[in-house]
Amino acid sequence: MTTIDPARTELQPSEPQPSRRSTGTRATRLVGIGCITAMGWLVAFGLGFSPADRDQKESVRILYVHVPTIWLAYLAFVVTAVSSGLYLFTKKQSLGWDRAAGASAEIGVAFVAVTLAVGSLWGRLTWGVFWQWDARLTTTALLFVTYIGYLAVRRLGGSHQQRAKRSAVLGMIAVVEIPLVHFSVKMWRSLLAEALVANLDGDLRWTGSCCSASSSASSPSRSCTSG
Amino acid sequence: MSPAPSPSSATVDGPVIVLDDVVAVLGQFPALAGAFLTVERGEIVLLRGPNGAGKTTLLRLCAGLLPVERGTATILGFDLSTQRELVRPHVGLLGHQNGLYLDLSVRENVNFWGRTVGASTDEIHAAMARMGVAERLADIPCRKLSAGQKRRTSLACLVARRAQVWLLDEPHAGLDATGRDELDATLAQAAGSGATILVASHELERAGNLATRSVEVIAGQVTALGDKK
Amino acid sequence: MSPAPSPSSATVDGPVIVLDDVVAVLGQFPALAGAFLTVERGEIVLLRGPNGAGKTTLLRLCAGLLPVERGTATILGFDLSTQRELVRPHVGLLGHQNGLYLDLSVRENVNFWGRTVGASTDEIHAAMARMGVAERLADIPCRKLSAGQKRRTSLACLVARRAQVWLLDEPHAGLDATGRDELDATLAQAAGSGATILVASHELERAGNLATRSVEVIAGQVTALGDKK
Amino acid sequence: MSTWKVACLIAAKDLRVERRSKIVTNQVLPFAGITMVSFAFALDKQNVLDTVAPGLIWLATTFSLLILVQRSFSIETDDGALDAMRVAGIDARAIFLGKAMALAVQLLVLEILLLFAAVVFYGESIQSSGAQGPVLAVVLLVTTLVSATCGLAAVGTLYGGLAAGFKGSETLLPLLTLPAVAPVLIGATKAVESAVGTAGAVVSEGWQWVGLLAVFAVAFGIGGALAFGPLIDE
Amino acid sequence: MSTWKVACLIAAKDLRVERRSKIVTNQVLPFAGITMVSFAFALDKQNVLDTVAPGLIWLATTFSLLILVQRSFSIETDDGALDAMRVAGIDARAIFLGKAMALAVQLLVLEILLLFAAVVFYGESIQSSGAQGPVLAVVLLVTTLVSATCGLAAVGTLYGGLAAGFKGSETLLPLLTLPAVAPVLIGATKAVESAVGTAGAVVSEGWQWVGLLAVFAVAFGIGGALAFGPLIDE
Ligand code: HEM
Ligand SMILES: Nc1ncnc2c1ncn2[C@@H]1O[C@H](COP(=O)(O)OP(=O)(O)OP(=O)(O)O)[C@@H](O)[C@H]1O
Ligand SMILES: Nc1ncnc2c1ncn2[C@@H]1O[C@H](COP(=O)(O)OP(=O)(O)OP(=O)(O)O)[C@@H](O)[C@H]1O
Ligand SMILES: [Mg+2]
Ligand SMILES: [Mg+2]
Repeated sequence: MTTIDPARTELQPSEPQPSRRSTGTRATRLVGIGCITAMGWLVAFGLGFSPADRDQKESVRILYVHVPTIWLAYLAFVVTAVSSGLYLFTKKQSLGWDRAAGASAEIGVAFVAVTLAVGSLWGRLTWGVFWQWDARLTTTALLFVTYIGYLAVRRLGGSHQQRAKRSAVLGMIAVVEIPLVHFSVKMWRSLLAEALVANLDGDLRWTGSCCSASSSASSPSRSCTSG
Repeated sequence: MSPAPSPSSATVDGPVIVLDDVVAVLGQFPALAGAFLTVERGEIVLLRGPNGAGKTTLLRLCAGLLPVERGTATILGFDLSTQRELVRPHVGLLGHQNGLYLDLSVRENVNFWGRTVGASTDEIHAAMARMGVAERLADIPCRKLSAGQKRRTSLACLVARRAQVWLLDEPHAGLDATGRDELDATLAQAAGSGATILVASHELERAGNLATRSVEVIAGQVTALGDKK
Repeated sequence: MSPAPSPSSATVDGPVIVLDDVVAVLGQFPALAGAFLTVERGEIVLLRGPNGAGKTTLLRLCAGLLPVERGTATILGFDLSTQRELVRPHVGLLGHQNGLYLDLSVRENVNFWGRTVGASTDEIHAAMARMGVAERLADIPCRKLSAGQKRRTSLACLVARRAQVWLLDEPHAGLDATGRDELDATLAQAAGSGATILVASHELERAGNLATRSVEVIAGQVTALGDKK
Repeated sequence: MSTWKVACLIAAKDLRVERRSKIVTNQVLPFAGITMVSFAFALDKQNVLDTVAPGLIWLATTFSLLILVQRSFSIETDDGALDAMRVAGIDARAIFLGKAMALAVQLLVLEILLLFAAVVFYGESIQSSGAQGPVLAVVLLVTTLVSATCGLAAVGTLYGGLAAGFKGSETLLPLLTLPAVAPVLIGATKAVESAVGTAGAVVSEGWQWVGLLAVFAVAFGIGGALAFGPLIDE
Repeated sequence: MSTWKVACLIAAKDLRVERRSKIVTNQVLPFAGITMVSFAFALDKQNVLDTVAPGLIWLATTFSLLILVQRSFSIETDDGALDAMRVAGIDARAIFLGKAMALAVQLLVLEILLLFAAVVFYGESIQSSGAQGPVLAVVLLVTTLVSATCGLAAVGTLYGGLAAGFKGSETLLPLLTLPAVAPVLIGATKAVESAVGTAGAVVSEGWQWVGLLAVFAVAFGIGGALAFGPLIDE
């Protein structure tokens, strides 16, 4: 029956041609070399030069991974939201923005996953359990699932534009959850109108704020085992 | 229809439908791969072509249900890519599905679709009578109707909408002999009073007699100007 | 088909379908209100009648999907009220719906329906080729097919089943000109090799040419013996 | 037809479908009841049940929400009516508002009955201590119900519309909806705890949670109405 | 074709549909995860969580079961394939067995993943006290999983078939299924509690519950296979 006209197949994506030529430019190479050097320094600093913590001993070094990963995820999600907005509100709804949004969300999900994994390992070391039900951890988990949902929506059928519009709307709604995660500790505290008994001293202040806030909402017996 | 531009304001001069090298993509597949078509007011154009040629895709595109991937599509003077919202109130589509609420009765269905465009009770009743679903069937839930009765109800909803551009996807399928005659009379009358009608059909004799022009869709392409009769 | 009586054992003498004052009720409504019909082996009988007359109901009853409320219905010598399980393996129905798995490809669908009755790979391929879905379309998920292509796939599943009694509800609807010709050829050939075919259709010319006899269903009643041709 | 009138037409249509099919009364309600009973079974530990009762009410409501939303959109997609609405040029905001209103009405009925069930099954009772006695607590309870319901209905309609008509929408819907309604779940639970005085909560604590619920409902109501067009459109 | 072969064909077909649409991996799994998270949050009280964790696993499984069953039958009724099966004279027992097997496979995968999630989120761990150490507990756990899964799959398929094709089946299904699986829910919870040693339960206590589960699975398996024909037939 229907024979396909060549014009019909012209729009189908052609197989990516394997290319020997690199896409790099002088500038990107310089940036790359800079990154590798900086990373080397960071690894050396984080694992070797910085002193171990008084209470958490060597395990405090996890912090150097833990916080950057979640901030990277935040960044990725913000990029998703911004590109979504650019897609929706620019005149020429360019699919480039949509692709940027999708790629960025994938990166973000990967990094939240790392935060969750590393965080729970750390939790095992410091609290003795992998997970506890406090505001920040829960909101982080919700953030994770929300963006999994976002990625699922991107896989729905339909035309490119439809998919792009749908996921752009979702990407802009979902980003609201970042402040929710970031301020969760504070919000929770004010909403619960509970005084916190966290008053750790010295260089643990920073770390302690998270630990104690975490434990405040759950069993006191599980609170910071450090010290 | 008050917030949308009133029908008269859309009564532009010049052709009602103009497709210029239009491409529409389903998933990855260019189901419409370069369509050229110009339809004047009052015409009844038959779209024919083999299964999978792209007739349904063409109609859905004109109804604003599919994005225009390339080329320009103009309906009633509005550009489909940018002014879709303005086009829709003037367009009526009968698709492969009927678009009925199966738990509601025939009357309630026609009422709902009619009232959203501000049709009066009389107009609604007239539409039902026109398609022969006004009497015994009026208070039966649509779920219980036979296939042809559902199709008739769907057509009654369409008639109640008083669209300017009618897009019909195999309207004769499932109708009995009387229904076909009623439908043809309805379409001829609508076209006579200024509506523009696109009909996709495989029943070439029946639809061919009705149409003023017939256009062939092959492998997603519409190029022939069509045979004027 | 081994556990069910083999086709040959069902090859009884005498008429294949005998309906004697059969009544079938949908909800409260007697959609079939006294049907008398006798069909011999190798016949192609056209059921015609207005929308809602009860054609679909009659076909679904013969397929064993509806209970016989009153009267006796005998198919291939088996009584439909008591021996429905024995009738079914020999009956194939094409309803208003296609009965496809929309996530599976055309090939996988035909394969599934064919293999449940033990058809060989060759037979399955032949059935697909017969209805024109063997090539480009074979590996496309059915969800993406056009209306006519779905109908063709459904017909291919039916052909692969090698039934003795074919019950077809508007088989031509949605098929293009080639598809109709292929279908008619297929049906004629099946009837020639001993199958018995009931076709409900509103396309009286097309189906009338094909049929050896035509019977009118009106308001749930089938009384006329039909016009022998 | 103004957006508002069309929204009312749509809501009336949805409620009429419900009246015809009696799905909420005959099936969702027993489902919610059973959910609560099965929670009670699964959590059959000393002293646990009465403290977690408010949470259970809202969990049961949330799961019923999922079912209601799915039903609400399956009547639209069963026979392509959603497409027909879009072709008819009906304002997407009207569709959103209309369907959300109908959903809210159904949810509200459900919640009130669940609350009664909790009084019977779990032995909850309205807090009657404090200055004004039970009056304040009842006001708190009613405000909580209304604002939480609006929030739930808005989120449900938004994501229901998004998932409608796609394969696997029955599974996509919970995935999208549950994380989004988690704040409502928490806020409403806390507010109800205050109203019934679980674990020594006092009525005045409840109001900040109601504030959260109201903000949520307004945000999703407005955001949903604006976003619905692009969501259901191609 | 023997009943058994046809059942295998049907199971293979169902699993293939699942592989194509990836609904379980992409949507049901996150749904189950979020269910567990939201339970945990709603029940966020001191010491409650770890004692009720086994119950929560099974509750999440039960809700996922509902979704899976609905999906399993919506692929049959979307385009009238169930009618086609009946007309094709396929033995109803084969349909029941095939669909139940496919369901059981999907459920089992889900449960194993949920168990891992419980280990991480709720801090559960296998009981390693007793004579043989953790070996016995692991055996108990695996037996529980398998027998509970068979029971759930049988009940789900039975009622899924019953509800399939009725209007409002999305709401009828939970109503029928939840009460029927309550024994599984309880038995499996108790058995897992023994395996992980919640509240001082010991491994040996678990076996009687596994017995119950097995009886349930066999009863519903056989009963379902016999009753399925009349159920899906008019
Ligand atoms: C699964 C477990 C955990 C998760 C999901 C998690 C999540 C997060 C998130 C999302 C942030 C970033 C907050 C923001 O700045 O917006 C954060 C920060 C932080 N976390 Fe964790 N965390 C986990 C376990 C831990 C543990 C066990 C510790 C220490 C004992 C810890 C210490 C910190 C510290 C010190 C910060 C930075 C301080 C701050 O920004 O408030 N976290 N965590
Ligand atoms: N994702 C996809 N991949 C490949 N092909 C696709 C996809 N989606 C749609 N198609 C094809 O696009 C075409 C759509 O055709 P359309 O439904 O417009 O046909 P039609 O002319 O209405 O046919 P019919 O007469 O059968 O109704 C079909 O050939 C279909 O197979
Ligand atoms: N519960 C009910 N109450 C009243 N009438 C009913 C009920 N259920 C079905 N009917 C009627 O029974 C008839 C069924 O007809 P059937 O579907 O067999 O018609 P058909 O001949 O196939 O028509 P078509 O040509 O439109 O396909 C219809 O007239 C329908 O309105
Ligand atoms: Mg078509
Ligand atoms: Mg019919």
